[in-house]
Amino acid sequence: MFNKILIANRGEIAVRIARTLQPMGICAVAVYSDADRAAVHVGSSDEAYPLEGNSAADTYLRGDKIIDIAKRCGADAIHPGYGFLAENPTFAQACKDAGFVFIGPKPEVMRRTGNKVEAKRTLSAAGVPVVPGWSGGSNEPAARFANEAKRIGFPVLIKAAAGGGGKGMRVVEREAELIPSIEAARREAAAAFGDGQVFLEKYVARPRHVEFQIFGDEHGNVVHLFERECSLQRRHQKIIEEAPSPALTPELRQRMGEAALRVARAVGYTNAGTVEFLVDASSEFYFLEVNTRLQVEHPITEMTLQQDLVRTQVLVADGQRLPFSQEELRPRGHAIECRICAEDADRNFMPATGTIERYVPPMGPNVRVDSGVAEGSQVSVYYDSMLAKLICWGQTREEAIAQTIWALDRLVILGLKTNIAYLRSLLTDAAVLRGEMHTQYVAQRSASTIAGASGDSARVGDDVLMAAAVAMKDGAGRSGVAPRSGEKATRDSGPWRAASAWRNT
Amino acid sequence: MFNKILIANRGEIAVRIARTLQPMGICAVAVYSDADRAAVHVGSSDEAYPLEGNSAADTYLRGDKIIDIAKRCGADAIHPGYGFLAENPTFAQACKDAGFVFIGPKPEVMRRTGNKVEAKRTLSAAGVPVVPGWSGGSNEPAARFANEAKRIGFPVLIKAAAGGGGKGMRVVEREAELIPSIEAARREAAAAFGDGQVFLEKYVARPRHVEFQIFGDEHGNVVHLFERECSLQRRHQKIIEEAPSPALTPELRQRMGEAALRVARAVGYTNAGTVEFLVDASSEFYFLEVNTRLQVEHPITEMTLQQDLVRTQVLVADGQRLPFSQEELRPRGHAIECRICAEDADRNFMPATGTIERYVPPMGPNVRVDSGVAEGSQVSVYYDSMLAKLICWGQTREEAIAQTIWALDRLVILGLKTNIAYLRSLLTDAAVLRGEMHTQYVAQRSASTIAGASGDSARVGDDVLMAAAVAMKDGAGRSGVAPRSGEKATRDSGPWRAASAWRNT
Amino acid sequence: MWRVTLRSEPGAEPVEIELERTDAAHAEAFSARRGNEHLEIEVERTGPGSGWLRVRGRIVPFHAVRRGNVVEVWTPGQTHALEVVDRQARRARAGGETTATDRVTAPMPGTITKVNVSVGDTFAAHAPLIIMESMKMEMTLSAPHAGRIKELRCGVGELVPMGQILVKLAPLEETNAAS
Amino acid sequence: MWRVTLRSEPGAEPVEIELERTDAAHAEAFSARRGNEHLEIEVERTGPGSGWLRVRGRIVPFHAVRRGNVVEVWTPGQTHALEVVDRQARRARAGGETTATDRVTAPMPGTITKVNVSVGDTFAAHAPLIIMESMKMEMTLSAPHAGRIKELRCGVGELVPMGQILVKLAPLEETNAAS
Repeated sequence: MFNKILIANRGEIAVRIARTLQPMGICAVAVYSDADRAAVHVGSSDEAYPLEGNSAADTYLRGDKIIDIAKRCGADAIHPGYGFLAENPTFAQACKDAGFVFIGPKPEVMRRTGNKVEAKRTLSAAGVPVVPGWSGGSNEPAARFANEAKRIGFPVLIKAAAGGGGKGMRVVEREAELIPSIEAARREAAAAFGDGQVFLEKYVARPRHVEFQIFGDEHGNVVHLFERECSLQRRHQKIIEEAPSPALTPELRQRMGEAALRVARAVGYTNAGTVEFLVDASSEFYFLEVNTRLQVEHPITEMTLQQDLVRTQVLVADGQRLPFSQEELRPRGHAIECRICAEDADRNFMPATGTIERYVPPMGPNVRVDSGVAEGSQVSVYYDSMLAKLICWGQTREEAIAQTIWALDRLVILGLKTNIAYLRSLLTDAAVLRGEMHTQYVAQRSASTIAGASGDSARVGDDVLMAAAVAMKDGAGRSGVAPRSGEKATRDSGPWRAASAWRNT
Repeated sequence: MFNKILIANRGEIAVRIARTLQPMGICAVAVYSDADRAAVHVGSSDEAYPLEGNSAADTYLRGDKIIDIAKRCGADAIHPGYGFLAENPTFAQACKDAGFVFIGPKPEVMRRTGNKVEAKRTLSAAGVPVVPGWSGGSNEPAARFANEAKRIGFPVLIKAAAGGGGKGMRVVEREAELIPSIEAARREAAAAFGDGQVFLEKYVARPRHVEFQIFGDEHGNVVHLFERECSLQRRHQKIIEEAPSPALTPELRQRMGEAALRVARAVGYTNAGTVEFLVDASSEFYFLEVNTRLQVEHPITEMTLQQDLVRTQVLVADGQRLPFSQEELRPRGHAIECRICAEDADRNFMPATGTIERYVPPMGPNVRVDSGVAEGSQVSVYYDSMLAKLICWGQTREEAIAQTIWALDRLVILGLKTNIAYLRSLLTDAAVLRGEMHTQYVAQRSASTIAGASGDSARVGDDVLMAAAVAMKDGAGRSGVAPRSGEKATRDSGPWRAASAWRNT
Repeated sequence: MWRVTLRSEPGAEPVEIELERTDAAHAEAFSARRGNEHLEIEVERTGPGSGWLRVRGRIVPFHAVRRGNVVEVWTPGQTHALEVVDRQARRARAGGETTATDRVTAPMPGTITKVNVSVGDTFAAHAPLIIMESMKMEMTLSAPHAGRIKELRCGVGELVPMGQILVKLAPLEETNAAS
Repeated sequence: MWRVTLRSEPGAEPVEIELERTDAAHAEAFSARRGNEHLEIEVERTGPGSGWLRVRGRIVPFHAVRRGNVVEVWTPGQTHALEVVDRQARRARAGGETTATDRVTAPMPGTITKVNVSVGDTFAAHAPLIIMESMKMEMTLSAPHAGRIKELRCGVGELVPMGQILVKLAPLEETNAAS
């Protein structure tokens, strides 16, 4: 078994991975950019080394720096988390070549599935249903795209061949928008993945996004760990996920699970992965892509199965057999994840930056918070706007929703705008309560909501005014807030000092 | 369903009950003594009313005050938690008479099982194995006890007929100690339970304490929710509990489960209860007592079954059917609870009091902390010394132990002595790791440990010295700690101000 | 007695709240007045800016931080930014803000990835002038009206804070008049 | 340069630690000296008395609070109370403490539930003098030696703080000599 694993990531996922490694007796090594020197993922690790620099391209995407640190600190293996280098086969190969175990699928599997165009061809041949589309080469002239888009029929979807997480993805409604959109998508894809290749796909109207967690070991065993419903998305990024999907009948679940296993076997999958499907209004499903990494939303699977997916990743990477068979995996209850992001729901979910002045996560049975921030954390422009994930479990979907609302109502984040109130409003939305979501639902709903999407439009009541008054009274008479990391506030310059509006009469 | 439930308790259990009620849409009403005005259980409630006074006898044991508050605030039901009035049939009857649902078994069932002497007679007749013993009336002359003790054979155990939690319980090794011990036990029992009756029992050497959770509804359904092993005790109080018991074979578990159901049926049990058994070295088991309440250690059952016992209590109290059948209850994995107490393990676990200056509970998947305190909480002499419960889950016993040690290592409590290091030392004890515990194990081990039981005897290393130096350096240059509730520290009197030992050279 | 004036959102009526101690034994039992309404409240503090109110038995936890004249307040399920109204400042601040159509500013902090125009260029309304990226999201900043570039204040690769002026614009009329 | 002297437990050798800044760019990068040993450390603060050290790559989280001349320090899995040694105080504090056999004090805060003796009573060694209760635990306070009650400073029902003198004792010899 490994003695030391380098976690090539940041934020909540780096913290979460360390939490699994440490009780296993494995030393968790963090890496950090200059901006992340005081970040929670550093303080949660056993060892930490600087990457120097700030942009992702200079730090968490620099495989060479990371492998160099792994060598110097004597790590046995590297866990890439999600994003950054997680689905980069060149990095996975470089780890292997340098003598480190890469905790994920083999580079050749990542290549086979990472290029979505190629993956669709292979899997269609293996009998997995796929969405109709067209893909040219890397430098296909834009005009060719226009012809193919007309053939497929508008609206079409432009997607990055190497992509994921909605980056480089665009819906094109009319022919006139096609060329500029392809250019923009190529630019985004090149910046995000180092590969500007894009392809076209038939745009399936109001589809659900349902994905299956898969796991394979090096002894030929492959299982699926059931599905996650991820239809609630904004800007093509998931914001609320749940397991099980309210849309799947036991029969459909069975068929999709089998399709997921067919995908896994067709590409010789090892370690953790996810097979994404679109499910249309008539419950037809289409293979979308394979994500060759741990997903952001893996905790909802963990909660319904009481399995630790990171632990399983480590065991499988160590060459061990999967610790469970398909028959032993029995989901129980219902889990919901909310992605807590620094963003302004009233301004098209624009990312917000700043200092987290107050952070109090909710605690309780069936409430899990995977957090990458703490009081005093700086949220910078350099990285993703997700601060934390709130994962709640209930015996039924209704209980899980009630538990999630309870927890959202008790999650305190002050200092910057967050989507907490927006998430809450989604969980009280009639269509969502009925389980009738699709991937465009958030966008359509925002457009039709008059008074701002944030959900914070509730009138300011007496409780709020009294609390503000009481807090200010305290502030005026007291010593100031606790100094926070990086903030060298002196005693007289604290945020509570200048309470000049108060008069002692 | 209920709209408003009064929680007639304090500390972690009051907080934990509120956390279940709130997502159910039920208003959680707290009550509080003067000392608890700023306590966490008040801040976690939806409504709170003062009991006025400080001692338990003046506050949380005053059924009349509590019923009066329930009337004034319009509660539908009263949840007693554990301890205080939880097993008091007079209070349960008074609730009923005043028109409130008492969330627990019926008063007549509490009476039937609450008197241990009577319960033993009834259940022995019903074919449940019991420990040999003798019980006189309330005012039996002490000399009579001496004769009976000789008949049973020393050592004997003196127990309070109305008791629980080790209060009033004494082991008597020699005849000479018998009379003073009976007097002391009667005094303690009278003070704690308002009933001085005690009885004798054959002292079973090195027994395990294994208990079964039972649940009954008002429709005649009774189930058991498997066992908890509670053999690690100090001063007859459990400090570490686990589920399942490492001592039970599937066959023994089956037989004990059936015996627990026989007990439940014999007394017509409804709502949550626990049937306690002693298991001796040859795996014979004896009925010990029925606890007609939610146990402190109920969360380990919740984690292995993914069931919310408080929720189930509420549903059953509402007259609903049990939401699960015996066949549906399948425990998964292994859970361990550690009771975090303010006490000095080096001084015979003597309770410690003071202010909690720093409190940081560990967070992570499979880690649950049920806490009754926060930073700034005052731990007074008035109530129990338990501050919080740490409950960890793992796929196997080994994983659960590793997870618990990880969490104990990351639980920060400064300001008063706690048993954290002691709990850790128990979880690395060879006998405990082999699962070979009995109820005297902690006492025997303490006696045989030379350099203090606390486990904090580790030499002070460089890390600790550097951390102290760095913290003091900060303190000397900074504004002082955040003011805490109730503590009206001025800016210049903070604990970090008088760092006179530092010289700026 | 303590008094504070708060405004719940820009343009809303300012609300004055007075707190008066009511119980000699409890330092933080107040009678709170808002207009003609009185409310009895008790306060327990758990830290600076944090605690809970007890309002007729109801428990209202709160957390608050203040930055400048904004107090950000959390109560369960709600977060609000209230303006602290300083009477003197209120009187002094008479002049309005100009609705700036003469510039394009950064709507969020981020990196400039493309600049489509140079000083002197003319453009149609809604023309994409600048492309920037923040937290991996690309955003096109378009012209609010037809016009001409007067000044260019950013370059590709530059990291800009929120609100920074990126280009200054002249309306087409002005352009015509000047040329 | 900063300097502090700590003692890890009563009677232990005092340890002097010096911190010297090593990096102009990082306010909290130090060379720490303990005797002849040097250690390079970096500090990140997360709050007053809290943060982590980076010692040759290793991360050591810490929390500390100070009360009087005791600094209580948490690092993962360990909590220690260290004495902060003030040189002047060290020199001044020459006189020893008396090992008090002339009294019985409350070993913990609690309520007196029984007083078995009155002033003037004589008792044997290990005789139960006082019974008290704290957090529902009963505790018998016994005589450290045979003797006579000189003074009784508590009564049944009284709540006493830790360390309070409950009875003052005279040894039996003294009793004999006096009577």
